[in-house]
Amino acid sequence: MSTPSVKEVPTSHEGMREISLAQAVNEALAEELRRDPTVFIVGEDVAEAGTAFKVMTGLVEEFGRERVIDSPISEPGITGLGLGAAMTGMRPVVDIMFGDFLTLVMDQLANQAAKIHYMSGGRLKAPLTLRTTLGATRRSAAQHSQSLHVWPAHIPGLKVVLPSTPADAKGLLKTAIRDDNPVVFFEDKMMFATKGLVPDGEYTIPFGVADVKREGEDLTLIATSSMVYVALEAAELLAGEGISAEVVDPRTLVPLDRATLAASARKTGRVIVLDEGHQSYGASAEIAAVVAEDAFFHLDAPVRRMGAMDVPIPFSPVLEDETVPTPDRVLAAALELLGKR
Amino acid sequence: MSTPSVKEVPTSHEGMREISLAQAVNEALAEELRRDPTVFIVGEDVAEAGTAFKVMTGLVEEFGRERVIDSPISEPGITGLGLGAAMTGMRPVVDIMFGDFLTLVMDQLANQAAKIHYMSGGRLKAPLTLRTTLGATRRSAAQHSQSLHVWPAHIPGLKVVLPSTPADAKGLLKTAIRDDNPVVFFEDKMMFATKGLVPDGEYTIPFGVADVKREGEDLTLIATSSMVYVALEAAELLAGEGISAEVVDPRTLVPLDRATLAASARKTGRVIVLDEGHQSYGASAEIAAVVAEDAFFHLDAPVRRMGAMDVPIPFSPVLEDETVPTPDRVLAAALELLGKR
Amino acid sequence: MTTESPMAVTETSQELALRFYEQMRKIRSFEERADELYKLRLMAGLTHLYIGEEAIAVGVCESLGRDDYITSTHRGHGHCLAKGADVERMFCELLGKEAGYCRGKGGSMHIADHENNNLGANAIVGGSAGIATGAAFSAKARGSGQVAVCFFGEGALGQGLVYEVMNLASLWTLPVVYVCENNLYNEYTHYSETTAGDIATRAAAFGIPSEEVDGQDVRAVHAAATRAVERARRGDGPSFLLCRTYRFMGHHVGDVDRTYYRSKEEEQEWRQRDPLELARRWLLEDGLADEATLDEIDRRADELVAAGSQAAIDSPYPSPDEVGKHVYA
Amino acid sequence: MTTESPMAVTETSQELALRFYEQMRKIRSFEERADELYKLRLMAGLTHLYIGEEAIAVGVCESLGRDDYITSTHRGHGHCLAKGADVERMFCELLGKEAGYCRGKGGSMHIADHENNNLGANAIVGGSAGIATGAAFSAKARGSGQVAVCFFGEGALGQGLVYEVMNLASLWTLPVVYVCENNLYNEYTHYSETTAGDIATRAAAFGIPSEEVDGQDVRAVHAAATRAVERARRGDGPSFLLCRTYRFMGHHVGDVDRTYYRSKEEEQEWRQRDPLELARRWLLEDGLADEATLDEIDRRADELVAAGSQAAIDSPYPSPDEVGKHVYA
Ligand SMILES: Cc1ncc(C[n+]2csc(CCOP(=O)(O)OP(=O)(O)O)c2C)c(N)n1
Ligand SMILES: Cc1ncc(C[n+]2csc(CCOP(=O)(O)OP(=O)(O)O)c2C)c(N)n1
Ligand SMILES: [Mg+2]
Ligand SMILES: [Mg+2]
Repeated sequence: MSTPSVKEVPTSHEGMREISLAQAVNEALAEELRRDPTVFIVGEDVAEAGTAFKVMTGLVEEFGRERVIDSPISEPGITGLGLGAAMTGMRPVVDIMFGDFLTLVMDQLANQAAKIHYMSGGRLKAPLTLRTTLGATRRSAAQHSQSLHVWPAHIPGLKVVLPSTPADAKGLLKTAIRDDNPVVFFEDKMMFATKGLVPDGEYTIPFGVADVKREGEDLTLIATSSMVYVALEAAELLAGEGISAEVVDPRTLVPLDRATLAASARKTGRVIVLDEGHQSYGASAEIAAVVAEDAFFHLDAPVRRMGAMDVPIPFSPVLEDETVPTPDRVLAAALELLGKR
Repeated sequence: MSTPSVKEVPTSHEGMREISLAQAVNEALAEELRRDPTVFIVGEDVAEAGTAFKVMTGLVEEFGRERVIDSPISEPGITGLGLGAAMTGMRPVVDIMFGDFLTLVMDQLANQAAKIHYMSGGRLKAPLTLRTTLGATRRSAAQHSQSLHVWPAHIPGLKVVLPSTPADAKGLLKTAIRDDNPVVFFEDKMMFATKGLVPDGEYTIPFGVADVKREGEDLTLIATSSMVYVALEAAELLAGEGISAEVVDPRTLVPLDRATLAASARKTGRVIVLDEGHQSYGASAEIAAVVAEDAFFHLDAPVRRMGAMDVPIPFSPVLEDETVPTPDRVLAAALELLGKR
Repeated sequence: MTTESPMAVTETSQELALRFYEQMRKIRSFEERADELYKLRLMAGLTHLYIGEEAIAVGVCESLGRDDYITSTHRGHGHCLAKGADVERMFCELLGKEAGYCRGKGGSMHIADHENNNLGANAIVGGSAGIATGAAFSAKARGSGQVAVCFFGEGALGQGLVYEVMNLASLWTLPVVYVCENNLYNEYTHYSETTAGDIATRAAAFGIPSEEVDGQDVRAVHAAATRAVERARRGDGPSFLLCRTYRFMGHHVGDVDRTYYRSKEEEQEWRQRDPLELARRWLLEDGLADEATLDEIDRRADELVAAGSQAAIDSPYPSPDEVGKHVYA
Repeated sequence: MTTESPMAVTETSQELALRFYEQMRKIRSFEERADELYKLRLMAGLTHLYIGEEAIAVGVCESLGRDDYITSTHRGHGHCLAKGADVERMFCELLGKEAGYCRGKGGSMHIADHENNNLGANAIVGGSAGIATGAAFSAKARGSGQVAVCFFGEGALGQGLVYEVMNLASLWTLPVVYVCENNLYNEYTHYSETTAGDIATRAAAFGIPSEEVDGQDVRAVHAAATRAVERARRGDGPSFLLCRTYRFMGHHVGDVDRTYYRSKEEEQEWRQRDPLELARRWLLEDGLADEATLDEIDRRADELVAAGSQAAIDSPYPSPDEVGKHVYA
């Protein structure tokens, strides 16, 4: 998605600071590195470079090269190393620059990290956090624009987190690092500059609790990660048409807060699911299925899914812009769903 | 699933032979190796050993070690090699012993093979067939029992095939090898001994055409791969209760025959989706979502999904048997769905 | 370069020598019994026996302390026992019983023994290389002085992960020892068809010292392993130990007719180099033990295994509701 | 071992020598223009410039025939041009235009040129190693006599896939040449922090002969590449060519302040070894060309690039409905 216009950002107030999502992630990492000596970060260009997205600026200066570690270009290797460290008393944060490179670490993630606690009868555990990115429209083409979060979400033993706001990103990342299970944490690379209010001081946000980003009566927009901003803009447009849309952000795919999603669906009777993964066999299918299962007799229309188009992400801007849900497209879908078109 | 009892196998008749699924696959490979010199097989222990499942017995003797090639234990390497060969005039069949090892080849499959045709603006193509397995209850534990077919199904550019019968396996595998796109072909390792009637002589089966394995009026069981046998057994049990169940086998997940699935759903108004992938974020979610989208106003109840339990597959037989759908469990679910319990 | 430094041998105290034999004998009995349990249909699934390779697990693990880490493979019973696991709890795991090391959830290919820092067998070839390297990273970061040993078969040399982590271990001077058990076969394919060049040079290409050793001679393995472990503990980084060995039985218990991939003659030749027979011989020749003592060790091992396997057979399966437990910590 | 065999040099005919210069000059102009297009916001996304490394692509590709295959990297413009691609169609691709090599769908990181058997740039580090090796397998299987060249940066040595396929190429004597462009940096990290041991020995560990060469000297690269390509064509199997080089610009066009990872002095030193300047010098010294001739080549290159980029700017984008085409063949 394209970075949301600043208008969505509420103005600062008591006990809150306005910072970017990148800063929020940076704060979460710094705070956890400070409070727990077993936390360390390993990844490509994470130290002096502060990652390709400059999210870790300043961390190596404070925590040193023993805890903020530049690695070779070995995603499987550093994920495996992180896992072994996690199984033996550390809390690694493995940085995988682009979510597209999950393709390289699925064995260490799905066959090893996800299963070791279960396979050992609960005797070993892997408190591993894997941070990576998702999202298109950065003109990075097919191998740097995917949103592959449904892959780990399908694997029992992994938790999957998709924050949308700086405040959520900070609180959820701290929870991820403290969680005793492997957690895959996705940030939309187009959101790093997105600003939002973040509470001062120490806080965490529990997994499995969806957040209603906007209340509404006529329609529910369930949106993940940056699609939350698309949903919020669409809700504005719908308000202009006299339609009140509710925007619900699951925040974590695993665990998934079915109750909150179903409650909203029961209230409005109409649901659109927005997720930037490819639409077919994507996270939006699970969410749609769950909503249908839990709210079937309250639904006035089939749940509508809007994901990335089922094509490799093209480079050409005129083509890439066709592949992602936009506020206008959501508006059109919503009006159709409401029988207004 | 456990190998189906022979009773489901119709008795031989005119122009048909009864052979096992392993033999059917073997015939498909042999026929394509014979007709097209660019076809070759590469994989671990495929030559003299004829694969760990003895599916390729006799092939190296007929076609030689240049075309039936034992490889090192390098799944990413042989998949990449297969892709390069496919892009330059060959039609490789890459053998990946266990579907669990897809974790190792997803980069070559999803970032490379799936995208090269699109990224090159249609100028390069990758006629690659990747054969692998799925399915639990072989007492092989968490890393040798997964059904990961939803991963490739989520990636545009890949086709995904899940045959259930020997006849389908043979016809679909020949189609896969002749297809100009990368195709991931899954065989349930518990079905290799399963017998069925196969037409004599040359034939292929098109992708994207679901097959109604049993006609019925009251309920639709959409089932993939070995779950088709579970569905057929459940249909028998339901018949005993005076309930007529239709069993529909999509046969290919990509392309997916939405029309046939929806038609059956509209007819019966009640649908259970059976798939051995983990239930959450699995193929059953997409199928359930698709059915709800296309047949919403004809459904009398929410589509019910039955996949593998959301746990790593345990070794202990008493536990493993709990993780997969069985005829009894489908019967119970069906009666519940029909309001009979 | 071979490692039969007489030093090492003379250093082997009588006590240790007898322990070598006892441990190898325990593994042998365990594996023979596991094979029976399969044939008797008392054990589900297919298991991979370590018979013929006992000297490697024992030689290496006897150079480790209880706190040191190991990672193991699909052929992991020997590593597990050599690292100190209990016979009965292991049999319970092989039979999928509640009292097993993994509550029956792991089975033969996933046995882990947290009490002895055995981080687990692994059914993905090469799959534990990252875990072992990470355990070594952790030991170094925590300053615990622990060493990690990564056992793997020569077939794992086909997996890119192994090279990625050897590079990391070398760059970061991690206390890890990579122990390659070259038993000549990747399942049913001879390693010469799957492994180009000289194996010994592969670790060297990442700046890791490599040593080749006779995997049938427990003293030689122990001597080389001790050097590698000491090097790691000193903070001098990783080593690679290449052990020449042979699996006497099939790739797994179901692999009975092997003539299509290896000759009976080859098997017979290697049987002449049975690590237990070799040990027995030098124990007697060097006067470190007499027949009676060794027979007594044999008897105790068989007894232990008989009792342990029977107890496992008699012990209960987990209750079905165990299936949903331990998915998340 | 270095490869400046005088043989190779004297063999370099005047025609070929001038062609070296012309090709390198074309790449240099192309990349300088690409940088401008980015700064002018006429090109979307970030592109990786090949400036400083031209001698490698040209030296290698001049040893190949049009039918021979190459695979390229995220820093692929130089390889693509050296293999014979058209400047205008390349600019069209960089700008996402319909007339681009990939109809605008690939962009800078995915340029492929099927007409010259360039199987494509690749945005996955090391991602094309399998493709190149498979193309070599295919050439051998079809008996076509083609050779495949796999270009990659030293950072790709971190990817396990590279070792897996080198093993396959060595086992099966495939006609492939692995060309490692060691420009000292993986993005913003010096290769010495990411690469243990001696790079040259890595291929040797898989039984692949390895040669190290001055990547700034097009003659040296061409001589070594020619030996490797001839070896492959003869059926003697793979080779590894390690080229010492340096990227003069940032990792990508947006990487302007580089002082936190490398010094201005280092950059200046390497600027002294500009492959174009070096070529110019020996062309003049060896009397293979005079200033006028070379200036004329420079002018033609600039002209070609100016015209090609302008035509690309003026050419149309694909129509939006192109987005759904070519997902499947
Ligand atoms: C990644 C992966 N590929 C394939 C297999 C199937 N497999 C199990 S054991 C084995 C052979 C392993 O050979 P080696 O590493 O030498 O160990 P050995 O069995 O000889 O002890 C194979 C191919 C696997 N378990 N994992
Ligand atoms: C598998 C993978 N990991 C990380 C990246 C991000 N990345 C792009 S280029 C690059 C550095 C590559 O260094 P090198 O291979 O030496 O090539 P160079 O850029 O120096 O030409 C990295 C880490 C990637 N594209 N692919
Ligand atoms: Mg072996
Ligand atoms: Mg580099």
